[in-house]
Amino acid sequence: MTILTDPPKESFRLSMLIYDTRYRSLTFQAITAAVLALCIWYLGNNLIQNLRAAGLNIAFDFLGDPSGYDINQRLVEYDSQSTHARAALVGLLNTVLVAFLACVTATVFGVIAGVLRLSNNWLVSKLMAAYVEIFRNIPVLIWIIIIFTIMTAVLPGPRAFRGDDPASSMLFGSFAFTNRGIYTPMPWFESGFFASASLNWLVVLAGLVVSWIVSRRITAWATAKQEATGVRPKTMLPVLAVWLVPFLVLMLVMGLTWEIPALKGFNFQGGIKIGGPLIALWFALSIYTGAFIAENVRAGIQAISKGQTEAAAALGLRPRRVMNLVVLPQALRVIIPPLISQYLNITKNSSLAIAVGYADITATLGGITLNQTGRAIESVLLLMLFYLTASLLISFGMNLYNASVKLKER
Amino acid sequence: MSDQTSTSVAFVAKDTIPPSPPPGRETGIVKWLRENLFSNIPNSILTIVSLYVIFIVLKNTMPWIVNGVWTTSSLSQCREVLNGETGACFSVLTERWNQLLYGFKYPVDQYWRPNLALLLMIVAAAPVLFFDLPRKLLLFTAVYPFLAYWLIWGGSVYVPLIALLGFVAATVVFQTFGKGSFAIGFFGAIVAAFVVWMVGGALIPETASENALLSPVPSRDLGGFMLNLMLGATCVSLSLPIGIVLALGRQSDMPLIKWVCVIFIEFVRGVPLITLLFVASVMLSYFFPPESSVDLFLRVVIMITMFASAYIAEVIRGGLAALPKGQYEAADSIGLAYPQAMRLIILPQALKISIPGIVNVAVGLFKDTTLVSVISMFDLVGMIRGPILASTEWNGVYWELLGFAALLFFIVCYGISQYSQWLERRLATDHR
Amino acid sequence: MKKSVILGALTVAGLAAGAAAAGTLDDVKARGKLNCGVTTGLVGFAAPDANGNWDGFDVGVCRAVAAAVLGDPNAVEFVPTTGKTRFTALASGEIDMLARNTTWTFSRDVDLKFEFVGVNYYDGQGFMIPKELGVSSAKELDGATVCIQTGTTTELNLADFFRANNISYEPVPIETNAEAQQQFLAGACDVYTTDASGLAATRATFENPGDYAVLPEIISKEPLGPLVRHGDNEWGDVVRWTLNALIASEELGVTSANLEEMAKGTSNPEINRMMGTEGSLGEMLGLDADWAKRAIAAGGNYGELFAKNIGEETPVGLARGLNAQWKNGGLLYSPPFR
Amino acid sequence: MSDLNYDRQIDRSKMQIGSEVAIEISEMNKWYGTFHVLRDINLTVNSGERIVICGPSGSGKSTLIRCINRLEEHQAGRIVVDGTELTNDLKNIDKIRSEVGMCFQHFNLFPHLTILENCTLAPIWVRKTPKKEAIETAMHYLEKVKIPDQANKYPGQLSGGQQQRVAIARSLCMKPRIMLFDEPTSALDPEMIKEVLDTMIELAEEGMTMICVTHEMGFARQVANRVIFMDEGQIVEQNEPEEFFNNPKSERTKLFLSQILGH
Repeated sequence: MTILTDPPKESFRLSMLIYDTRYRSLTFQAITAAVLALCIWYLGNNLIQNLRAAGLNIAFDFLGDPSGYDINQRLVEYDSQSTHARAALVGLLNTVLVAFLACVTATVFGVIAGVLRLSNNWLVSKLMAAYVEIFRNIPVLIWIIIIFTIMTAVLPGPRAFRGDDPASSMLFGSFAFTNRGIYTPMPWFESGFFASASLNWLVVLAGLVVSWIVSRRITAWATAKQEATGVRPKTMLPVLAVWLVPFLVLMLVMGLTWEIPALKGFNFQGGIKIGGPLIALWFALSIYTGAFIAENVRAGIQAISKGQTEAAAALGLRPRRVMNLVVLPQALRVIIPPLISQYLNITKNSSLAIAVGYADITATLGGITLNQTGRAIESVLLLMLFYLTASLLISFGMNLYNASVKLKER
Repeated sequence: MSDQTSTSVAFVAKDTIPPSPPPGRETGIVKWLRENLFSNIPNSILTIVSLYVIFIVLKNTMPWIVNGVWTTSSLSQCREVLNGETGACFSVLTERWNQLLYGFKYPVDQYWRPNLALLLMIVAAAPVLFFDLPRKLLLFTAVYPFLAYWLIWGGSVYVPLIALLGFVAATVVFQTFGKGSFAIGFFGAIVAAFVVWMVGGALIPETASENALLSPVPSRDLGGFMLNLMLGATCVSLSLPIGIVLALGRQSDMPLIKWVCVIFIEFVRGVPLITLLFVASVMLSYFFPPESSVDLFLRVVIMITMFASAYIAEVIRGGLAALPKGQYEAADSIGLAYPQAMRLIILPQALKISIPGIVNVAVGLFKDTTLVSVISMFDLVGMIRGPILASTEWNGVYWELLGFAALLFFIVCYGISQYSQWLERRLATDHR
Repeated sequence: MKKSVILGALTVAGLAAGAAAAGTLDDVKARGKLNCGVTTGLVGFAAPDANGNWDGFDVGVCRAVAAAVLGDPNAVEFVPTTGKTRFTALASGEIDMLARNTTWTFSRDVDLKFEFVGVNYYDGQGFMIPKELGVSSAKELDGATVCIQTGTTTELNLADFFRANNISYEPVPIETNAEAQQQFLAGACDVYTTDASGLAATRATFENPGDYAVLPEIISKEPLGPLVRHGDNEWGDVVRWTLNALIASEELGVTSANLEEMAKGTSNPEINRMMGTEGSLGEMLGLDADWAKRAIAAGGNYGELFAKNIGEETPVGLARGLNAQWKNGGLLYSPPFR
Repeated sequence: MSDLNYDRQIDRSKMQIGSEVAIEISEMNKWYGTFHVLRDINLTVNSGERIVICGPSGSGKSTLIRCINRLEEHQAGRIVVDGTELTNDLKNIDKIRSEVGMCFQHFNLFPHLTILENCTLAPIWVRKTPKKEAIETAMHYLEKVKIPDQANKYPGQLSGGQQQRVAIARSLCMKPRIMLFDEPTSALDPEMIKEVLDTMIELAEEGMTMICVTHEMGFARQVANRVIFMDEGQIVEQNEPEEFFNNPKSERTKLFLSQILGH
């Protein structure tokens, strides 16, 4: 080991702040910090002065006051005497609901359109190309309004179902498609194990979980059998039975009955109502984002080189197996990251709900609450905080996924 | 070949077989139909379903379009003309044409100004979009913003002129001193620009805008599709430099700068544009000095620019990451300082790779400018949802107006995205 | 006070209005334009016509103030506002006054720090239904779907009304009047509720107005009036007394037809004081003597404005009702010009 | 391409040419659209034959061998592989593909599967081999191509030469009777070419029927029993390697050989 001698002491010169690599970065960061602090101080000072001039303050206690307005779609208990915070919660859940539904259907639309666009059927692929181009190149706000207008104009109002010879009638006598929404029968249990409906549904859910576990067992058994003998037993029928039989038995025992919606007074009563604004927003977001997802899916499949398919075919794999074993596992890695960012876009675009009167968080907290209380700064801050949290959660999930499926390379 | 033992193997073609046309069933329309539409049963079903869908769509829209009425002055007159038949009332488009395009307040006799500005914008954008054009045209691109500002807002010509002079002074100073030390050139340029603006600003006569060549138009009077185009073009071009700075900042190895950029980008990308527009409409005023008020257009431009720059920063970051590491190392090894390396080596290449992505962001942003209708600005959608549908004459004309808006956006966005695809193909071959 | 050319340029271009803290009246005079916040479009009250000219009852008030202060009824910038943006626009100084059917309530006056200068229209929230539903009272609306224009007091009134009567309803909140109307006409809601004046104005644009009826119940008091920022009392006085001049002139029989004659001097001292031929009321307001005359000349007195924009002869077709002069059994009662 | 000299003695003793016909192609024609890409191809391959196909690029060599396992469809003529004619019948195609192995220029290993999984995929799903057995077979062939220790790595972690050897092992796991090679070495560096060619030679020594599109003339000379020269979609010349290289008959062959060997 050689003994290092200290470098000759340099006297500190001012120019070193810029030209010495040791200090240079510190200097720049100090300048940045100063500029940043100045900006924040300037903006904050303006804010304080303006608020003082207007006699306002920033406080969040308005959230505890009764909201005073009603919301037509609520997943939790709420009435006009509930607080503004509760109204925000109702909106938040509605946002989550429409975003979730739209993510599911947009994926379905996107996958179908993306795959069909690669079809060797000329007409179908051109039709899908037209779908993708038309929906991608027109603003989503216009789509939301157009689809809401279509719903309102094309579907009949409940009035049309009235009278001896109504202009419209219910599908199968139990589904009503109106411009206020779709009414479907609601299942309930006559002789359920519990008095509370939700407990009975929990029983059903538990049954489904058991079915799921058993079907997983069957699949595992089939895989084991295949590994041992090479032949994979056909599992479709048993799996179907495992899902259906317990479910049907449960339904029979608990006395499943359907509550059919019926026109009473002004509206259909009973059954499940899926509100018009929800449907319009849901459909518009799905079909708009579906066009983007279709492009991602197409790109993902095309990114898998033709050589992969050929190699698999040359090994004697049938097209369906080539898809399942070779193309899809690889394509998914390419498709899923942009897919997640489309999910992010759906969540953010769901804020356009106000254009159709859907009570999402932008409409409750950022709309009516803001209007009624005049607490603009507080409401908008909370609103941004919510979306930011949602986005960060989704991105976090995406990063975890990306890390887990990254192809190993040298 | 006489001494070959395996004569069965040896073979020499005596003559060249000329190419022949494929067998009959392999040509013409029959083959095309068989291969492309009816190759197997599922395909044939798909074809028939598609044909049915097309038929339904056409059946429902064609009579409506063909019967369209173009010359009445209100919806009730339309209904009279149609006399119960299906048909569109396109008269709303002809009658409110100007409002849809320019908003309802822009002076009618001044429409040539935005028109000219749009035309010049194409000229100004051309050298950026097509690399083959002479680089000298970029000079016009640099002047264009000031020219367009003057054309659209009118008022005193001194204002854009002095603003431009400030930038010219900054460039000159930077060119002179920037060679020696980047920092001196950079800060010198800023100081020079401000000096020019201060002095020039003081020299503008108070009454300059009153007897100006082009009458001043307040930004509140801008509207219609013109407003969408202006917001889109302004915000994208403003967000480019900011996006570049943010992207470089995010790559920086100085933690403070890096984290400031990361937080800004992730924050902006995490919230919907509409909340940022709420900020512009209900919150931002509180952040300006108490004695001044900044009008809605500028506030919206600030927020949309913030929004766009975060997205553009991410695209450019992708471009920077796509550059081979060797380029950075090569730039360092020939002794270029960081600003020089960025300006001369890295950015030109990274930006070129990023252009398709930037164009995509621009298209998305342009579509999103319709959201300003939610905060009571009368862009194309705002005009339709506001004054036109609220008017007595056209109350109830939805399809024609929404369809027109959709068509306009489609034409512009589809055009731009086709350009971006062309560019992508071209870049793909350039890089081979 | 020029900060830099940027701000200067923006000011020149109208992008930024350099509003000095001196007071709104001086600002408006210096600017030569009145920034008046109006609704984004409600026929009869404030709506731009095909040529982009604003017209309507609220617009008339803006023009009167502009005429009084600046001498030109056209020196107004109309700033369209939504329910959401109106208060911020006023608080931040983007507009000088708000003449957008805005209900005078305690919290807006006290908590939001605004000053209502008077009432230009006494309104109340009502319901409109298609006649074929056969409903004759709002109390029969149990279970109905109700369209409301969101962002106004109507939402709160509606909730209160149904709660008080212990009946249920389903609200459909809609952003713009045009869209609410579209929903209502298509039958997506049974009832449309908003201020009775708004209902009348909306019904006026229907293809078959006769198929729809406005229910007799008025469920709330909606005194609509112009408002200004708290604390700037000089400016508040100008707007308040311009409105009062419009109301008083109708009471005193001053119309745009006989205005010139009246301005020459009459036997009624109050008219003389208002017209500036006697006393110095204009000076006290910081305006000149002719201010009220110009305000009336801009669009006529209150009655004329009413008749021209929303009266029974117009498509909106509103009766004077509560908005008649106090002598005729209405609530319009201007304090004396003395 | 240079002649490679192998430091090992090639054992030709097992390279016996059988009498049964492995592949018979007669009057085969193929068009891409209107482009006539294969013209009147006649070719009979007996089992145990080692055929090298060469020719300028675009001459249809790859297309020809890709027709043999139906990666491309021919439009006229017949292709019979091991007594089974290639038609649109899926059963025939399946049968032929499971008997014909193929190696590609770009290896086409499945990047999301490990080396072992790459090799067991087809035996498990096509041949219905029990997994344990499939793994044993795979390891056997991986040992043969001398990379058993890489079995649990992913293709991206291997060098090009190793990847191509895995690709060969993957094909062999299906126990094919015929192997097709489509320019197996042209994407590789010189030192890796050798390891791949060694593997191919070993295969030849065991008597595998092989058709190989390659420009490795050293390999052709020493291993092939027949060399075919193609140009413009037709077979221009075919002969035993010695004769083919030393005494080409056709002008086009001479020109091609002079270009490829002449420096």
